[in-house]
Amino acid sequence: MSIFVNRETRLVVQGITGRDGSFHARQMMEYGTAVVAGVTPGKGGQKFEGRVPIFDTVAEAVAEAGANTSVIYVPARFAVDAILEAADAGISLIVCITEGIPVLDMVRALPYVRERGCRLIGPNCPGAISPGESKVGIIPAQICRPGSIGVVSRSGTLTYEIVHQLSRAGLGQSTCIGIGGDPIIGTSFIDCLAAFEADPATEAVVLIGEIGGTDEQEAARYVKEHMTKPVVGFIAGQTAPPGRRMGHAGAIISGSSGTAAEKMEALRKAGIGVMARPAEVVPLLRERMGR
Amino acid sequence: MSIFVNRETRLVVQGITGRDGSFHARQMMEYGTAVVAGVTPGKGGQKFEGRVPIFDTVAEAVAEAGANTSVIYVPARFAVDAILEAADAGISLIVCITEGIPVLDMVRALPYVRERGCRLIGPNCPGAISPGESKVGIIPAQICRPGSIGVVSRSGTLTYEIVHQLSRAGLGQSTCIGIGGDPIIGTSFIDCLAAFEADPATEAVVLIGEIGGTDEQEAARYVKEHMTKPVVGFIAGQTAPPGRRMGHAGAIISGSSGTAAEKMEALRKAGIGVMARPAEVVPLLRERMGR
Amino acid sequence: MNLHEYQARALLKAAGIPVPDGEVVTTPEEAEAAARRLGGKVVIKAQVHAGGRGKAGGVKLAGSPEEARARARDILGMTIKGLVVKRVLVVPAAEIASESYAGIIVDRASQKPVVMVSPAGGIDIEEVAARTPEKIFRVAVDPRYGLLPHQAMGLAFKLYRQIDQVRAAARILEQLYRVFIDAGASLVEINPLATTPDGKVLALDAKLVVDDNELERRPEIAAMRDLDSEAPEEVRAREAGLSYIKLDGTVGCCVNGAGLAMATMDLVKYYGGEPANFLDIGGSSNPQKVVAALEIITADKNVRVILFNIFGGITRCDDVARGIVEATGKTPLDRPLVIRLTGTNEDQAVAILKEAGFSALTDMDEAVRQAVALAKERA
Amino acid sequence: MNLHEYQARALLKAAGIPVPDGEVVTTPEEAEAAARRLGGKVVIKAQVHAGGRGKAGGVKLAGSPEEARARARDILGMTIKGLVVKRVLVVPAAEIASESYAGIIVDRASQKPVVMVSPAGGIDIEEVAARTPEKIFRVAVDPRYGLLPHQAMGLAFKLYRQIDQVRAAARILEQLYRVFIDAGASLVEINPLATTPDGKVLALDAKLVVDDNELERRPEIAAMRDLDSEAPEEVRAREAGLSYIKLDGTVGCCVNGAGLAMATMDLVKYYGGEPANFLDIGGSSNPQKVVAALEIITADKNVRVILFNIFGGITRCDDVARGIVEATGKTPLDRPLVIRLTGTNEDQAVAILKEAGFSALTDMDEAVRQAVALAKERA
Repeated sequence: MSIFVNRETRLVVQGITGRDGSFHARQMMEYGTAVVAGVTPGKGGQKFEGRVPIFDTVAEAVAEAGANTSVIYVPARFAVDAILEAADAGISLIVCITEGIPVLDMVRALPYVRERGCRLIGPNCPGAISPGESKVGIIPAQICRPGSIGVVSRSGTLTYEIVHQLSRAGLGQSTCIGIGGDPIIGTSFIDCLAAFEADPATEAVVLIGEIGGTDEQEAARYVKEHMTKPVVGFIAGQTAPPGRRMGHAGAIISGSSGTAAEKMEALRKAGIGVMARPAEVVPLLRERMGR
Repeated sequence: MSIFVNRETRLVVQGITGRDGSFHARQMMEYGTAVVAGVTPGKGGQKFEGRVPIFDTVAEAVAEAGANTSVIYVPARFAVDAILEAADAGISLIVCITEGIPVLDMVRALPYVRERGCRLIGPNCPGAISPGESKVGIIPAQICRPGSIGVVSRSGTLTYEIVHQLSRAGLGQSTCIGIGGDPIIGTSFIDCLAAFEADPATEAVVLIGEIGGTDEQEAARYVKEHMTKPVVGFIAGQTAPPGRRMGHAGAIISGSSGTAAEKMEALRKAGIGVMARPAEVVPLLRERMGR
Repeated sequence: MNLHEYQARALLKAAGIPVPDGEVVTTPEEAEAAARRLGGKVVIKAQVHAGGRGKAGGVKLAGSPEEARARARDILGMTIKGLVVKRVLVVPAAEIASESYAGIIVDRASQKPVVMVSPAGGIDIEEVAARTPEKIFRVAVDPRYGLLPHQAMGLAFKLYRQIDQVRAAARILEQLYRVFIDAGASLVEINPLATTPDGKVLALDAKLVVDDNELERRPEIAAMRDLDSEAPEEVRAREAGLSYIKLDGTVGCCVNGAGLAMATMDLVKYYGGEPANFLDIGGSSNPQKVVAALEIITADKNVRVILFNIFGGITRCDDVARGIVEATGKTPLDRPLVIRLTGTNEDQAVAILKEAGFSALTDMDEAVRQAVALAKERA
Repeated sequence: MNLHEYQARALLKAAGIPVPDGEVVTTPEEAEAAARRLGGKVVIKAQVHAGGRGKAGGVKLAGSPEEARARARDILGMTIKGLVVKRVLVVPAAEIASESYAGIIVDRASQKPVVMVSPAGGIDIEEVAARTPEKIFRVAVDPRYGLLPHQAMGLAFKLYRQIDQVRAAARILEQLYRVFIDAGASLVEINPLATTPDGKVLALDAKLVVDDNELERRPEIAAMRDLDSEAPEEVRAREAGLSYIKLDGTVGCCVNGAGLAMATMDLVKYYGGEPANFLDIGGSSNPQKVVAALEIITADKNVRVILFNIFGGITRCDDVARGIVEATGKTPLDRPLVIRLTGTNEDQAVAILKEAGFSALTDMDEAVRQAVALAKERA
């Protein structure tokens, strides 16, 4: 089992004929993800890699290929419309990889998506992988292994680093999700924690946060109040200066709020095991899981 | 008993110091409606008629006077903001009397109101009265009597005409509602029919429609599928020419659709007793009610 | 308020929609000059607020400037559905490869703007809707977001396969939505939305109806009102704050409230008469409105009897009575008057009317029956 | 991207918000001339992207044009939080009756723009929020509707009682929201929003931060970027498509991915070192970016050792290796290099590096420990 992406996932790739879209579509197909359709307006009727049908619209991909999940690789200036198109077409999970979408665009787009009963992961995220079942996005599959650890993170490569440590130690993953580095995102830590708590295949969760905002603090409160499964956490940016955007649009300490110290303190207070460095993830998880 | 307005109604009058607002506030107070507050920005702290507190904002009227219902008498160019203000303040029923609001403004305002769990009656309507309990709007109280007939109408004076006939014949009303003559309105015939069906004090319903749109046809379908109580109906505009707006913004036959003939036919097919003229309301109701 | 085709196409053009050049003229000579400037074959189109212009002979092809003058002479001054043609539009006769339809209305059921397209364009869209509804494609727009690019593209793919045409049509739909919103329209149509043999997408005709409630805040649109094209008594009524529509009958009606006004007309018909008009004096009870209403009704020479039907609520019956007395005091009526009033200040009204020599009824049916009988007597 | 005060106030003024006249100048002589044109007392304000200008001596009152020149001379060229003052704003010294605060941010929790006001203006709003949170009033705006008139009025009533001032403040809030949206801002502030003794409401200071992701579609805002006010190496990094922030340590870091870059800095600190910078080469693996990154890091004279930490995913390790070889081939490094790479094409990368005489590690902790040790050796 797993969360959000699984064997039921029937994927449409929006921007399948683009540079990034075609590369990752191939990667996902190789991994075994059911890539049932691609969308590029004007290329409807063609096939991708000789077998995946391309449609002009997501609506057609849903109607004719039965897509239920979408992954978006289109450039930032078209990405919001791609999200809204997927929501209008009845897609239930949208994963938006695209980086560089203006925050005010997302602020307007999110209610539209939610009113249609749709979940958005991202934008500016690496997507999700449920090892052995399905991969939607860009997380390198070779570092993952099937297992029972849920991983949720605001970052990309830092996630890979930690997942890599887990896999090497024999701790496979139920699902690994990157929720994205932007300040306004569709799926929060809490959404993922709740899903992991409800997922019978997940035994413990690794939460990877960073400076900026208060998502980790809210997640900590949620863990304390609602979770029975062990959670361990890491916060990047202990040495980040205030007021500077550390790569991710959302990774910025505003005034005195959003620091790594306050987040680590909030995690600790909620009973979450806090790592001082990524390499501690395995011993800490083993300790918390009692094995 | 009654629907929408009743003894629990605690009314705030938006525009209470205006010409229409002050006149009708007095009328409602005389009738016994619990007018608990008025709103006129800049006049907060004053009293209307020496006893009703005036506030600068609806939020204050809710917080300090416990208002749960609002009636709006402000000019058309301020009316939409007045509606949204009431919805934001947590008012649960808004009655908008104001005429002349652009349709595209209402199209934008309605989702805002509904997302806040609020009901809007109108705009461009005479409001509602539950005789003996509460009056919200401008329906002349002296023509009404307490009783068990529910009346719902798209018009004003035509409603009074029919209510007058009912009262003279001893057929009192549970609630009389004018839903408004505009093409886009907050509360439909169906909303009112459902409420009357659920109201134990209502025994039968009079539906007063007119040319334009398909609200009466949808109401007829609803009556046929969901109502057990007798319903009689009247449609104004049998002699109206196509393509002309008959006073009400919504009263216009578009092409060949929205005629009185097709509406009367739809009512008949649904088993609704159809009057040829207003004076038939009493005998028809008596026949349908079996008394 | 209806705009003329030439006004609507100007708005479309200003929004960036490709519309062929054209000139609106009022004389055959100007039509000739316009045709010369445009070059080649032209079409002369009557500018009146009436459907079915083509069938009525209001649209003609002209092969030369001289012929344009002749055709303009045929059309100018002709009467289409009761309206005299005072202007014609001269446009180049475009070569057409395909004709589609594009339109936007405010849909009462979904309570949203709905954008519609159909590959079956150039003909009456109501007919298409009735006969081949599967040829009409609709998208309900969330007005808080406007017509989204993917929605416009999705509709455009229903019209064309060639991606350049799809993109051109999608752009036109987005621009059309802008016009719809910016003009405060309740309807806008391009019919036909045409393609030319070289693949261009063009708007060849345009229709736009503006929500009257928008006019106050859009003076530039309100200024497009063409008083010439309306019945003068309706113009006067609007200026007096009355809602009036002229009909062909003999019983002049003066009522407070639109619903009651319609019901009164219907009852006239029910009792065998024919209403001469719809007239709603509105909710407020200003005697001046009554005076204006009486002037407008009596100006209609078909009217044989005047029927007042007033249900006093906000409208005060005594105000109406005062208006009647004032109006008839200035100009004595040459036709009988039947007055029904009941409700607010009814007793005072009866007293005022009695003093001036009028009697009043309180029952609507009785009043209508009397009025119809009087109209028949005077036939 | 931060705007200068003078840029932000220009945007506010263009939106109709009352802002006193003012001139931005770069020399004491221009400051004198500006003060003469403005008349009366003036305030000279340093234009730098740093908070706490006032405390740092960057804001001075001048009673005469001559004094304005003297004060401008004091301020121009001074360093505030590491930034040299190159421009000053000269504004009339307004008489102030009250000082409030008005600001708009995108709130991450509600995922909406939030408009905030406080009657406790003129001071650091974060302090107000911490000490007297009840003095801050907030409204979360549905971005699909914008700041509604009643919301603006409701907030304005929290600042003023006099209805004219309430209406003036409400208008300013609505205009400020327009500026916020039109500029693609993530923050806009007026602090203080002042009243004058004769009752006018004025914006006396303005702050505006633009979302970097908005700049591509807002060239007129992007053109306001003041490269002078940024560290030159950060400007170069941005032009090369790198995300770079200079710090004070000795271990230069070159990492792919923002989270991993922060974690690498943290690990340097954990093992007793000090990171010299944040540097994210991004997801794509262009050797040219690596070359640019090395140039920027080595230009920092504090750097004693350079640490690469690459986790290959989309980034291909061999591309990074090629970049390292290319850059060091052109300009041999005068400081030691510690390279950690793992993931996509790791083996090829190790081979490329080996051939060029570099060795590579695969463990992050080990690499950081080595780098810190080297930095200490070279202290």
